[in-house]
Amino acid sequence: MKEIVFENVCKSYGKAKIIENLNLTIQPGERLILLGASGCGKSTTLRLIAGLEEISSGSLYMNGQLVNDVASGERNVSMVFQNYALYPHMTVADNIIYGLKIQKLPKEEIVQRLKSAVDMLELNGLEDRKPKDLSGGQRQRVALARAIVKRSDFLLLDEPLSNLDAQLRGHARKELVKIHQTYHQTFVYVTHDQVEAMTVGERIAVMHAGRLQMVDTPYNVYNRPANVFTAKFIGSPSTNIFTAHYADRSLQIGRQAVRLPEFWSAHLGKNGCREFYLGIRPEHIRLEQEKPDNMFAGTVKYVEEYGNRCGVYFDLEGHEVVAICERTECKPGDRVCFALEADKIHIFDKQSTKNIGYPEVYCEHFYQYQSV
Amino acid sequence: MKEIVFENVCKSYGKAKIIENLNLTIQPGERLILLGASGCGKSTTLRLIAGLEEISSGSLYMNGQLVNDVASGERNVSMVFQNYALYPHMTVADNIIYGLKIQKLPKEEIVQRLKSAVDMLELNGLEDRKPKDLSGGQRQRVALARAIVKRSDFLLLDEPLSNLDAQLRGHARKELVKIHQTYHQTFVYVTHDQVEAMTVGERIAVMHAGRLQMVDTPYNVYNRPANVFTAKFIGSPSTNIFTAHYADRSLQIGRQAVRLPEFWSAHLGKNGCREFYLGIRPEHIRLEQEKPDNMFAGTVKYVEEYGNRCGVYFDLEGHEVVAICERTECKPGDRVCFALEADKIHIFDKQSTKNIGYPEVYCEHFYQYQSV
Amino acid sequence: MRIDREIKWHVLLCCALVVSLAPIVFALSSSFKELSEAYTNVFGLIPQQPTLSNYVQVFSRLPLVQITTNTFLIAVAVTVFKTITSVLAAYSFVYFDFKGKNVLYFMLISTIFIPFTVTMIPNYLTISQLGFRNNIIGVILPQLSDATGIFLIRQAMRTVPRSLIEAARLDRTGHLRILGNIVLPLVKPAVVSSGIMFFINSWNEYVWPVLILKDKANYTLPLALQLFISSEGGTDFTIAMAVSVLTMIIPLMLYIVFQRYIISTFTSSGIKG
Amino acid sequence: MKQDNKRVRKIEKKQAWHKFLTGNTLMAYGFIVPSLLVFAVFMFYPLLHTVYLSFFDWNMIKPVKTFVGSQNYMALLQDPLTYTVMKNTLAYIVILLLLNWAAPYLLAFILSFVIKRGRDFYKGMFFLPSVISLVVGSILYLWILNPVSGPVAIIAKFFGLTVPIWSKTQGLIIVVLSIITTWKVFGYNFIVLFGGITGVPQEVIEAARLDNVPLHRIFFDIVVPMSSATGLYVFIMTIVQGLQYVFTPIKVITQGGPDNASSNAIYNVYQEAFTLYHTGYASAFAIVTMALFVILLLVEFKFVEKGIHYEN
Amino acid sequence: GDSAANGKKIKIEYWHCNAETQGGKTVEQLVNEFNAQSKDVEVVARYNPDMYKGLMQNLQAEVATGKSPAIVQIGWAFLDYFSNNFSYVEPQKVIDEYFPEDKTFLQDNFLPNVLALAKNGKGSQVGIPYSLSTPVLYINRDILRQAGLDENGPKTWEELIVFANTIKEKTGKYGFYMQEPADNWAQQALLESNGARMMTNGKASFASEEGIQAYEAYAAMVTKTKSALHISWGEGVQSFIDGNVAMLYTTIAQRANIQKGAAFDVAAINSPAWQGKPKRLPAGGCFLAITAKTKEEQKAAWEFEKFLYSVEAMAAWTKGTGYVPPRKDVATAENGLKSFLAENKMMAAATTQMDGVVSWTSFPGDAGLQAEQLLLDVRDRILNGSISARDGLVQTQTKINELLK
Ligand SMILES: Nc1ncnc2c1ncn2[C@@H]1O[C@H](COP(=O)(O)OP(=O)(O)OP(=O)(O)O)[C@@H](O)[C@H]1O
Ligand SMILES: Nc1ncnc2c1ncn2[C@@H]1O[C@H](COP(=O)(O)OP(=O)(O)OP(=O)(O)O)[C@@H](O)[C@H]1O
Ligand SMILES: O=P(O)(O)OC[C@H](O)CO
Ligand SMILES: [Mg+2]
Ligand SMILES: [Mg+2]
Repeated sequence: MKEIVFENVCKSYGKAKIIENLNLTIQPGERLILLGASGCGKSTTLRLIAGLEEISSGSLYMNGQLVNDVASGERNVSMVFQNYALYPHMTVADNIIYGLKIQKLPKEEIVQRLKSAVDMLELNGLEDRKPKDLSGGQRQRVALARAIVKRSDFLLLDEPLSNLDAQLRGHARKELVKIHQTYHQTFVYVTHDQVEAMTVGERIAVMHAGRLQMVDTPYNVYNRPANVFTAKFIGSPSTNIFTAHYADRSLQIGRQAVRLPEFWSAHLGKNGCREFYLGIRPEHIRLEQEKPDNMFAGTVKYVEEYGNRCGVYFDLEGHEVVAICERTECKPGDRVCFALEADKIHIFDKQSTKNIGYPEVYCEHFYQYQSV
Repeated sequence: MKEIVFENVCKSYGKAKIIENLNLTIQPGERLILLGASGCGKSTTLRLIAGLEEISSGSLYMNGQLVNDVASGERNVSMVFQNYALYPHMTVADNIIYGLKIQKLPKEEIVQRLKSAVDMLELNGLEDRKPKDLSGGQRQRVALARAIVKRSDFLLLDEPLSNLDAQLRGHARKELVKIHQTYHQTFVYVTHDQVEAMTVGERIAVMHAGRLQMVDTPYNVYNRPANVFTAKFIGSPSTNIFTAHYADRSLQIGRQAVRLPEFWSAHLGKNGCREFYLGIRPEHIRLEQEKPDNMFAGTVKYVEEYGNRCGVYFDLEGHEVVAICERTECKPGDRVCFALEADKIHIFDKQSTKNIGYPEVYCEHFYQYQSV
Repeated sequence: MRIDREIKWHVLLCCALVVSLAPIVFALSSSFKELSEAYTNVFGLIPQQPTLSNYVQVFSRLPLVQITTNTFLIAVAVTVFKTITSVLAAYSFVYFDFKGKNVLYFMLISTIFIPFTVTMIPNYLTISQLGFRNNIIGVILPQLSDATGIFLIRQAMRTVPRSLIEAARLDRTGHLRILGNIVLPLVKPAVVSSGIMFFINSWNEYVWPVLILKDKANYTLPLALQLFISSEGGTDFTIAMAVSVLTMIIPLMLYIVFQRYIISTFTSSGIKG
Repeated sequence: MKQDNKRVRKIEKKQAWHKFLTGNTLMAYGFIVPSLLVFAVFMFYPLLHTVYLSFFDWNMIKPVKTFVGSQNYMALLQDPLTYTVMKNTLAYIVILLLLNWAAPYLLAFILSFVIKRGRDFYKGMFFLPSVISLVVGSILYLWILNPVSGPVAIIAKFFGLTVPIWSKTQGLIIVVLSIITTWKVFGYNFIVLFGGITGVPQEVIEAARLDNVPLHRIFFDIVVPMSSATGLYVFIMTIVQGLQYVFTPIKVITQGGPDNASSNAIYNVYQEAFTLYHTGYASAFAIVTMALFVILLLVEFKFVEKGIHYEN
Repeated sequence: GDSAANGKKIKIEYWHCNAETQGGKTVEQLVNEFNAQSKDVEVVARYNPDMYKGLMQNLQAEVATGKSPAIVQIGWAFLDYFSNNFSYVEPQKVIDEYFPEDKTFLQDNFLPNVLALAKNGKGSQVGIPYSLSTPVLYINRDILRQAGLDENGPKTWEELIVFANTIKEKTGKYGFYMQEPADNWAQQALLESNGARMMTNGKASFASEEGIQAYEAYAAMVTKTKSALHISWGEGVQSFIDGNVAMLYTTIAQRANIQKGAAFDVAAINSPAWQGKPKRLPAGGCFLAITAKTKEEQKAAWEFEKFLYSVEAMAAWTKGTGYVPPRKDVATAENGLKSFLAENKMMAAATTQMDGVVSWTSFPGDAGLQAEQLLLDVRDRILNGSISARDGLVQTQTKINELLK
């Protein structure tokens, strides 16, 4: 139940194809995160589920039923619109409970749900305001409250917390998960916040230019990216990707080479890889000052301070590489070195940009690798 | 020049005081970040600078001139509105260049600025669309582009990147800093993103419920929070704050006590602190499994996975405390310990919740501590 | 202060106001003058010898209460009917899709262009056949076919942000409730101004009632006014002004009573929030 | 190509709403039927009747109607009076558009975005005259504007000016009758336009303010396009209703004179039908007038609508 | 009839256009009196705004539905159009058929020339004259005195022109205004008194030398010496009453209005003549026509008419409206107007010029109304100075004669 199945779904506006051949099954009661660059079709996907846009071709099933032609109102969906879509003429409270009134819920029930949503989203005291008298974040919370109180089978959230401060966002996130645990709705959640994606999502679907790139657990999306796009897209700063060569059991970047462990060599040899993209996350590069053997070396270009951490940007054979450190004494011009951590590197095919996979030793983690 | 000075500025809507007695000097050409909880008055502050709201009392100076009664158009300000405020009937390109046309810039100049803004914000190909045919993030970028091309003395940005994905956001952030370095505008920047605040901001102003809490460098705001609010507000997860006691040169939490270094004891003794709030950031708690002496110990409640890091929530004498680790093997129920790192703790007065300051040893870092 | 920048506008607006309100004041003051004073003391706002005789005469000659009631009933009936049907039709034209929609709309809107003289005689025959001559129903009926309200309200409905309708649709809101709860509040300015127009036009309608109404007891106020205007006998200006004041007074009073509501309707800015 | 793309996009966008829109055809008709009924009886039927009559020579009471084919239409085309009347009509339209569309549009703009104080006061006051009937207005203005002895003439005399005898002056008469009509129509149009303008989000205006956009550009570049749905309505109504409204002052003050200098299409139909009893001819004239307007409307549908900012 | 036998009164409608300022009250009073004394007839008076033209419009619509009132007031200008297009019964026919005792009522009580006013081109007595008016000259004696003129006013048009010019010179005020409603009634008096005829043998003939000269003289006052005012009727009367115009040439029906409004020494005098020529003054006002269809209604209609034409009713009518009684004896009878006329000097201006009354030209045929309209149009052009009186009249005469063919 409460399952959503996309079968070869396409959506175009005129000639522009927005969603191309989407095949995706959203499990009943799961929390699926939609991730993707701005304009890639996330909101459109939600609108297709909600029935606010018509599918150009393909089939969409919800609850096992073909819903291509089912009206929005009958899909039992609630949605937080990216631009809120609050009713400007209604007060906050009326905005929130309007849907419930339509459902003709008993008064007490409505009052109680309103209260709990208002409490949860810290909207107390604003109940009688009109949307135009609210701050941006307050409006967003009203939109969220309106979606939550309905307790529909499907909850579609389009960047529902983007205008909230970190504290409130953390709080709301937790509450959303709690709600989910109580009502087991199917969540489809668009966010640009990685922490949100990781904490709220049970699975993450990564989209790019209307095409699904990868659907998997947060862990795998992060640690076993299916392709270069996913690797680069998830995490900030972005995964370092550079062209590398395999030769002589060594991995070569420019004129520097580092010997690979046996299983990697075997794996690369088996796959016949000679030139490929190497991916390493910034947080997986441990910089050191002195250079022992078997390390790559570069020159620091600049350092970015993130408060609790900092990013060291250095030049490695013409590639700009960034490493994240807890605290560093590096200055521009310093020489830094790092070793390859064998379980933290990713190799992508040069043509298809797909992940060629990992040596078997790492595959226990890699339980459900699924490329699309 | 390009300086902004708030002198006892108040702003109320009807009876509600939104901004209370704001005193703040924004240096010419600096990048100031406005941080604060949703609804605390950030947008209102920007709107006061822009001249879109009238100041209820107090004086606002820009460029050394009292501007309380100067019309918006004459303040040489551009602004990214939180809800974009795009002209719905104009194309993307027209939206961006409308202000320039008004300034009667030469055609070529306009074309060139449009092109560079479009390139910078990756809006290519969308120039002829109307806003309603854009995705949320695209709209936001148009709003940003519109503000940038004007190259005004003052650039006010109200959560300008909130709807962008992490990659694009990182990119835009850098470009904004570049623009700033070229034109030395005065930036006032509202954001909820800590990384953005830290990387873009030269100083950060923290607001709470209409009152300024602290204005200082990102480093100090993060490492030397002026009060409990600031400490808790900056950083996610939030700084752990718990009531602690000082006695016997030891710091006591519940029944556990840990001996303090001499300079802390002296400092606390000097300030006559007996009961106070202790603040420690989650990322400054290094968990260990075995318990040597002089450590606090707790029991793991649950673990949150953030992709590249994880948060361990444990119980310490009835307080829920969270620690951030790179990677952990902790499971709920495990026992964990941590030591106090003397330069990473903060002591706040129980009454005023203000930071009592640090022992002199740390004061070199603490060059410009400024509480408001 | 900011008000200084506004002051020139205020001066301008006040001048315009004086010009536009002067005739009303003039009418009011003349209605309390003797005819000869009206001629000689044109400018006197306050009559030198104020008199109620004009009003006395009007009241003694006409069943004014009856006449006012008639006018009011007609105007209210017309307003209510037209407002409701216009809202419904406009909604249908905007939010439904059906065969012949555009043609139908075009046909309805085209009727705005029909000079009223075209429909006068055929409608008179129709009303006679229906037996509504000399009857206020006969005055009401033909006034009901008026597409201006549909036009205005449809235009307004077309500017209601689509996302609001979408939000409502997700809630399984039926059309009637979308209309009542979402669309109507948002197009209130258009609906109210249509209603006002319906009322005022019907209140002042003259050509048609002249044709239909014969008995003084059935008269409407504009007809009563005609009783005091005659090219040959001359118009008794002060009495005409007294009747004029009487015809204005109810709409004016209604307007003043509902002004706050009407104005606030037009102030609920930020529809598109 | 681009055009094509746009159209397709539009169609697709429409499709998205299709189900929502078509699900309830019965309801759709149900909503329209009440209007349609009265229209059928009191508008369409008389209209057809008029079309029919336009092919006859008849005076409404003669027992026999003489079928004359298109003769009325031919006569109308040959009558120089037709062209005078049409020219006058055009003049009325231009003046009325200035006074009753452009001016209230500006005022509505000034009241919503330029001044902050006294808005409600002005709104209430400017609206006032529109509750008053034009018959009353005409009588009043005939007195007030009497070029020999009216208050205006007296004031003018004070400044050493003489008021032209407008009621007998070609050209001027159209202006004065339009002004009288304006006195009534202005306030109403103003309120409607004001309603339209309040739909323009404050932020958008603020954005323009920040750009130091001069007021007139804010008006033309932003407010007018964004309130164009209402603007269009008032535009058309100013033309159509304006001409019908002017009828009253024409009838009360000039009866079309001097020498037809103040007659317009609507009045001329009336004159032909009810003063001269040329029922057939009047019908033909009415049909032609209407046809001209309908062509105008078609043009509007075809071209102007594209520039209008609608959400739906 | 039957209805009388049933004790029910037969109801008939009387359509008039007498506004409250123009005898409306008297209509009501007369109708009430009649209803009170009549056993079998009840009259309902219906007011029609916008004068005889407005009444005509309403009648048109009424007849189109197949109904009609019993008695209607028909303006003289509509005599021809009415008799051609509506069905009516000649009063004598009704009398002959149902009221033999009244056989000579018309003969006995009306002057033939007055009765003839209501005869159409074909010689049918369409109705009986009811309201009779003639144009008179109202003068502002204060201004005349101020200009050093004879305060009794001009006797001839030639004098009037001199008066007007003098007034213009001496006082700066306008000397003269001749009414300009949507008819040519006053202009007809001007032309025909100079020997012109609006119509001769069914053809327009006003553009004779006499006609042209008269019009030229009038136009010269407006366009050359600017001593006369060219303005709409209402404005002109207003300007006279508030003392900006010295002499006003208009209908006697305006008497009450002028008397009530004028705050100066006002008088009404006979219509001027042209030097040495007889006056020809068109009769204004209306006649009553019987449009009742059924016998009962026709009978009832006559009963009511007979009442209206009684001396007392006629006197009341004159008192209420200022119209001159069309019936003999009323002016002199004790129960008539004797005392009223003695008191009301202004009224005398009209009653003493009845010998000059002629019928108001109503162009025949379907195009008659249009012909009248053409005359109106040319009046504006001549007085505007955009065409000479000669050219204007000649062209218009040609056009009208085309139409009348
Ligand atoms: N017109 C108004 N009337 C009353 N209160 C208002 C009005 N506009 C804003 N407020 C209140 O003022 C406070 C500050 O609003 P502001 O928009 O400055 O918040 P903010 O800091 O920008 O918040 P956010 O991060 O949510 O955008 C909010 O609590 C809001 O509810
Ligand atoms: N009406 C339209 N006509 C043409 N293209 C459109 C229309 N609406 C949206 N698009 C395009 O479709 C693409 C997908 O839009 P969508 O709103 O789904 O993006 P998104 O993934 O939600 O982006 P964001 O994160 O910026 O909100 C965008 O490139 C957008 O420009
Ligand atoms: O005397 P009256 O009242 O019939 O008026 C004669 C006028 O010229 C008619 O317009
Ligand atoms: Mg989106
Ligand atoms: Mg804000």
